[in-house]
Amino acid sequence: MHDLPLVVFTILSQLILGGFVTLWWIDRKKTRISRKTGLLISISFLILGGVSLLVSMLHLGQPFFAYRAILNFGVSWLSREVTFYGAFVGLILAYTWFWYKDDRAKRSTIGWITSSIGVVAIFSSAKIYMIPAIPAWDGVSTLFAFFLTSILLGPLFVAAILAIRGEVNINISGLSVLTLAVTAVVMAGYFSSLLAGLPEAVETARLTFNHIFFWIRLVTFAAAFTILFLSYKNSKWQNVKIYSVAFAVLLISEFLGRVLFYETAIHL
Amino acid sequence: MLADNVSRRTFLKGSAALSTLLGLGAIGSKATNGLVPTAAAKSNSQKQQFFNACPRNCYDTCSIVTTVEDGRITFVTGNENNHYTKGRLCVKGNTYPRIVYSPDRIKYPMRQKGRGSGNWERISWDEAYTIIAKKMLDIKKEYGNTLPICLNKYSGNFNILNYATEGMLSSIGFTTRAQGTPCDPAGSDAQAFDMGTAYNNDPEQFMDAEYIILWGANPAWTSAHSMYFIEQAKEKGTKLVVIDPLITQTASKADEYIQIKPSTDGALALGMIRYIMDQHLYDEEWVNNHAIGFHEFVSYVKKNITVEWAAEKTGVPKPVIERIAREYATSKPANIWIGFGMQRHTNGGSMVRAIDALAALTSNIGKKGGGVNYIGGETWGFNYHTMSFGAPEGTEGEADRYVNMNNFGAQVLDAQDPPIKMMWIACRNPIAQDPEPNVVKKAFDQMDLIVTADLYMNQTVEYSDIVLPVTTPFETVGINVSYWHYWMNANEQAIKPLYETKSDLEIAMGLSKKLNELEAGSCTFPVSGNLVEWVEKEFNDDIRKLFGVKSWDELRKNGGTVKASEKVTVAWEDLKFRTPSGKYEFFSKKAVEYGHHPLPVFIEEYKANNEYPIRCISPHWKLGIHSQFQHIDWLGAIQDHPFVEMHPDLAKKYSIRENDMVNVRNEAGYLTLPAKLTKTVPVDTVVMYEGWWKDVHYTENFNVKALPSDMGDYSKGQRGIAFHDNFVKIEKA
Amino acid sequence: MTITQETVMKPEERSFYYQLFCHYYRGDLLQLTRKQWKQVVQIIKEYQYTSLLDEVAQSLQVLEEVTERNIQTFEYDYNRLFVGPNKLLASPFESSYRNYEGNVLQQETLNVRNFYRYVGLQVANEGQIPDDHIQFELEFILHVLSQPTIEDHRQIYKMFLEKHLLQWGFKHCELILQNSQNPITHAMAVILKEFLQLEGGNKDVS
Amino acid sequence: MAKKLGFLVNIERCIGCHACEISCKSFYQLEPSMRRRTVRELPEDLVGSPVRAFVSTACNHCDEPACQKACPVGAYTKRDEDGIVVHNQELCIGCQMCGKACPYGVPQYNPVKKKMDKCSMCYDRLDVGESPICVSKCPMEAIEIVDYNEVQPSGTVSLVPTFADPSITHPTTQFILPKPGKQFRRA
Repeated sequence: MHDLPLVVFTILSQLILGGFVTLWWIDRKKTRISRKTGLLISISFLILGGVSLLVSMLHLGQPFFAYRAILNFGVSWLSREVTFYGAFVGLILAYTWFWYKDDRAKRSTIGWITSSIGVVAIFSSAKIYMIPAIPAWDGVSTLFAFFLTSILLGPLFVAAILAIRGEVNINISGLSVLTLAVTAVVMAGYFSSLLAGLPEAVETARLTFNHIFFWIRLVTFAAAFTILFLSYKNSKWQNVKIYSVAFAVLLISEFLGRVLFYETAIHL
Repeated sequence: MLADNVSRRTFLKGSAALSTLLGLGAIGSKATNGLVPTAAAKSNSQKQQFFNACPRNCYDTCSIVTTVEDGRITFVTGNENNHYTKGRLCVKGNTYPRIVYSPDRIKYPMRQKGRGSGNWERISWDEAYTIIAKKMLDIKKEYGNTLPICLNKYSGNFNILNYATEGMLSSIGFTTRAQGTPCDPAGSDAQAFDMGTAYNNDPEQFMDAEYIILWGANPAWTSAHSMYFIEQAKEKGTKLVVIDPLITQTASKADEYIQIKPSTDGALALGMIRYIMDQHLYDEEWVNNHAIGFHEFVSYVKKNITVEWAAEKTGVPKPVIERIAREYATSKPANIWIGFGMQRHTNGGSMVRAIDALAALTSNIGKKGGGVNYIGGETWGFNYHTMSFGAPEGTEGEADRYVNMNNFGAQVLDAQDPPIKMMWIACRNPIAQDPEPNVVKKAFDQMDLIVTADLYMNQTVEYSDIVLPVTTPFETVGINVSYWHYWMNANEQAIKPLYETKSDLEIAMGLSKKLNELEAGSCTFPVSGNLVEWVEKEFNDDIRKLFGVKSWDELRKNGGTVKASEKVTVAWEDLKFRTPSGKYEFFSKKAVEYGHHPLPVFIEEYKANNEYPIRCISPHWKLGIHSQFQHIDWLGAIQDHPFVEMHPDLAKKYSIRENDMVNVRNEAGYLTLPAKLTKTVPVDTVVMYEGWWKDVHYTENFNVKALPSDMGDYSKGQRGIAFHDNFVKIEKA
Repeated sequence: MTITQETVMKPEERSFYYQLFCHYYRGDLLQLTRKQWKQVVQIIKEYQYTSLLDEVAQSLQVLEEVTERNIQTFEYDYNRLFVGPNKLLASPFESSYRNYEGNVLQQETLNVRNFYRYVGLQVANEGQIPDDHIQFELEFILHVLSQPTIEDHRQIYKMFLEKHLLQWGFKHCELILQNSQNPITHAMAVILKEFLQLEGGNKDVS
Repeated sequence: MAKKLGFLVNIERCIGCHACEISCKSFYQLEPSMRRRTVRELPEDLVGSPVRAFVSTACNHCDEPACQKACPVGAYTKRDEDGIVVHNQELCIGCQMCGKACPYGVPQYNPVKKKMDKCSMCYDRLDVGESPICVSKCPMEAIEIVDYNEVQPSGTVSLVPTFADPSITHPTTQFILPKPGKQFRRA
């Protein structure tokens, strides 16, 4: 699939943002995270960030000239995305440095800036796709979808690692269940608006419903919801396995959803 | 020629051993086949422009300007000096760079071991000439004459110098020739009976017409440059009527489109004539002074034709026939263009005579902007010097023997005393283009030697023993005129011929040389000569006077194109017809001589039978000319597969949906191709476009029978083919 | 297998291969008998690089064991691949691999011509046969290699190889391997491919 | 005042012959799949009774080009003097966002150059007083360049069936729709 690099990049970047904010938030709240674990998570973001940047370049015809992509900052959302996302990953590096230095105050400040820049980066990322030429993309649902992916995957990722490290047992399932519910509502609204929209939008809906990925996504979505709901209700279900499984299932679900996002886009 | 000594010094044992083994010197020693020291300063890298002439079998016969840089073509476009081409080429002409520089051209003379096997070996020109010449001489020895040698050459390249192939074969004695044409014969005979010959007005005069009827013609696809003038005329107020069984691209542009039942055009013309006679809208002075047989014609019409009958026959409502008749008769000048498709019926010639009569009695013939325009040949009066050498002294026999090009396979098989043993094919792809290709293949099987000269691999080359690589127009010299417009175009050599390609004329000279080497005096064709000298020999005083240009060289130096004197551009302006009577002949004794009714009468159309109820029309396709161009990938990117057009209502009857594969079948054969549903074709007819052979194992001719049209033998020697009286059944594949 | 720095050929070995393939593409090997093919293999085997590569060794064995039938169909297959009259299955012209839609005599051809001109050479029938036929490219390299008197002859050799032959040679070999119906054309393509691989050295030339 | 150049495509004249498309391709020596101008078949019931109708389109040189907004490297510029939207292939990094953002899908990815490509209205020809290839090579003279600041031709439309809403990018291309003729079809 031609847009695969973009699928990987958007999912990764959104995961990193959600994860980063989660880490920063927990750390800021004076919850004890050991230096080693903090560093580990922070470095994992850095690695994922690097991977995401490399993958995104695969989408270019001229990857060696990717740096030029910031030239049209004044006009192009893609330029802004590249700039802000680049800054975001750069700031994660600084943030990581202060984990290494174990300087919590500086971490907190830098984390705050990083998070804001990250949010702007993902906002820019969504704006790239909100174009009238592709009716299925041209709406706030794209914005919702991107940030909901962040909120779904990021915190779970961090929770899973924290659980693995056996450090802090944060109850993330409440947030996740809520996000999943919101996602379900957004999806329902999205498809009904597609069906009521331009012929190209209707075609997107038709393609989506006829696509096996859509049904796998629904099933994985329901499975994740069930697991997380049980986890929310029952503290026994708040452990490494559950978080890891839920994360994996949701990652698949989101990935397939994003594949569909690109695959079923019908140009005017 | 490379410094051999240096090479030898450097090559150690392996290289030396290899050279010894191969019996060759070191690489570089073969001057003609390798790198040599630079002869001169780097070739001229400046932009040069040359004039070329599109030589295809096409109304438009364009004048081309070719841009050459570093000895290679970088752009090919129309010549602005030619007011018909107007500096613009059709879509096909725009693909010429690809045609010249495709790596898939036939590059060398080659011999096939086993016809159709695909096992080819490369031979030199000398070997090719030797094989061919020996076979010719053997045949002459065995049969005492050269009649077993058959030439099948037609319209792939109308460069006047290309008649060298005919000339070369005439220079060895009498041979068998594929005679006739699948193109225009019935209509040309009709016009020959009526007026002495087919002669059309300059198409630029569409601009002068008050009223235009395009009768079974689709210039939007087959003559884009004419379509320009028609559209311009329409925009300034000329009414454009299109009569056609199909809503063609041209019909889509008409002010009024009349869908007629196929093969009933004569009935429509006669119905209009009846109305014009009844209403006294005809030119009495004209028919009395410039025509004969009008009274006989009137009595035929009054006795046999009514407008009601015409309406019934043609499917065109009576009020429409009457209105069109009145409009046509009262607009001056009114112009009719009769397309070739209309006469490809068993009653085609007589239908053209009826339309001619319509134009005659309204005195539209001989008028600028008017006319009953079909085809013309007024500008073709060259010397045909390449055909002027005659048989060698002591040749047995009296004349060439003819087989009908339109029933080629069967007639070749039938030919006896002597049988046909060798075939020369040039400018033609008979296995793709002839009706009943399987019979043609059978005829090929009977040959001892089949030689084909062509540019690209095609079905006929696949089935040949020897293939000779030929040049594109850009690699040779020539002169071209049109059977439609009145321009003469020079063709300069713009680039060197690629690989070992040669023009038909060069091949003729080469073969003659070999024949004379093997048997002195066996061929009268010159064995050498400069192409420019050859082309200059085509000019005579009539041509010089007609075009006001002294020579080919003068033509090429002055814009590459020139239009004939205004005098000839209005057909029959002097009303001196070339009939036996010197007048327009409503009543033609010549027609009777050829077995026809003397008058333009209606002949019943060929009808479908119950088993094959659907008419199958195979018109020309916009992205090709016959089997040429359609295999070019630039055009393949626009349309990459053939299809059959059918009306949605017909498709529904057979549960066929868009793009479903459909079997189109009759007694002659079948083919399977995807359906394209369109309301532009009538419900009882399917349409397949002619000339598609790329990537399929059939052509549309697989179910075309060699059914003759009614006329053609007077002016062309043989009757035409009723291509469009082809009936089929269809089924979902 | 991976090619290491050590496997770089001796100059005379390199020249020999250029000579061999130049002959091949000139059609000089079409007339060889079985016995002569054996001899060719013997000559090749004297060089070390063949022993380094399994694939080449296998191909040489194929050449050693060609049958009369193989030799008979060799020319037909060779023509189907490189000569015609059919649509070529493995065009021997550089430009048909590199420019828009595979036309011959395009800008790439002129670039090749400039190389020839630079050392004072040209194709004998320039303008008639595209200068970038593999036969000429091979001959050009052979010439440059054998002329130490040419200024910068190493650089010219390297540049030409990188800018031209290696740019399309592999694709060409691939097409032969895909379409070959004869063991000889197949074996020669394997040997050429491996030879070009070696010429490409450690550089990542695709 | 600056010019506002745009194509005027006369569908009434267009015979769907593809000469514009192929002459452009030949002149610019574009790769096989590349088209700076394309001829498309229109629905056959366009004017009511069935006809064969085609429309030829290239870049619409929009007033508000979506390609320009999408391009991260600023490879697109709209020329001040005449409004031609020019793509600078030197700068292009082949991200293909312009192709997605253009409602007409005009910028095409060139798989050989690995960059985008689109019609430049042959500005270099216009600059020296020659007309664009498609304009000068259409056998029907169905394509023109018009300065829409100078003339406002009557009876033209900016929307033809199957086309994107012009309010998105304000394309400068205008079309002359075919006028329906009379038809007498057999029952």
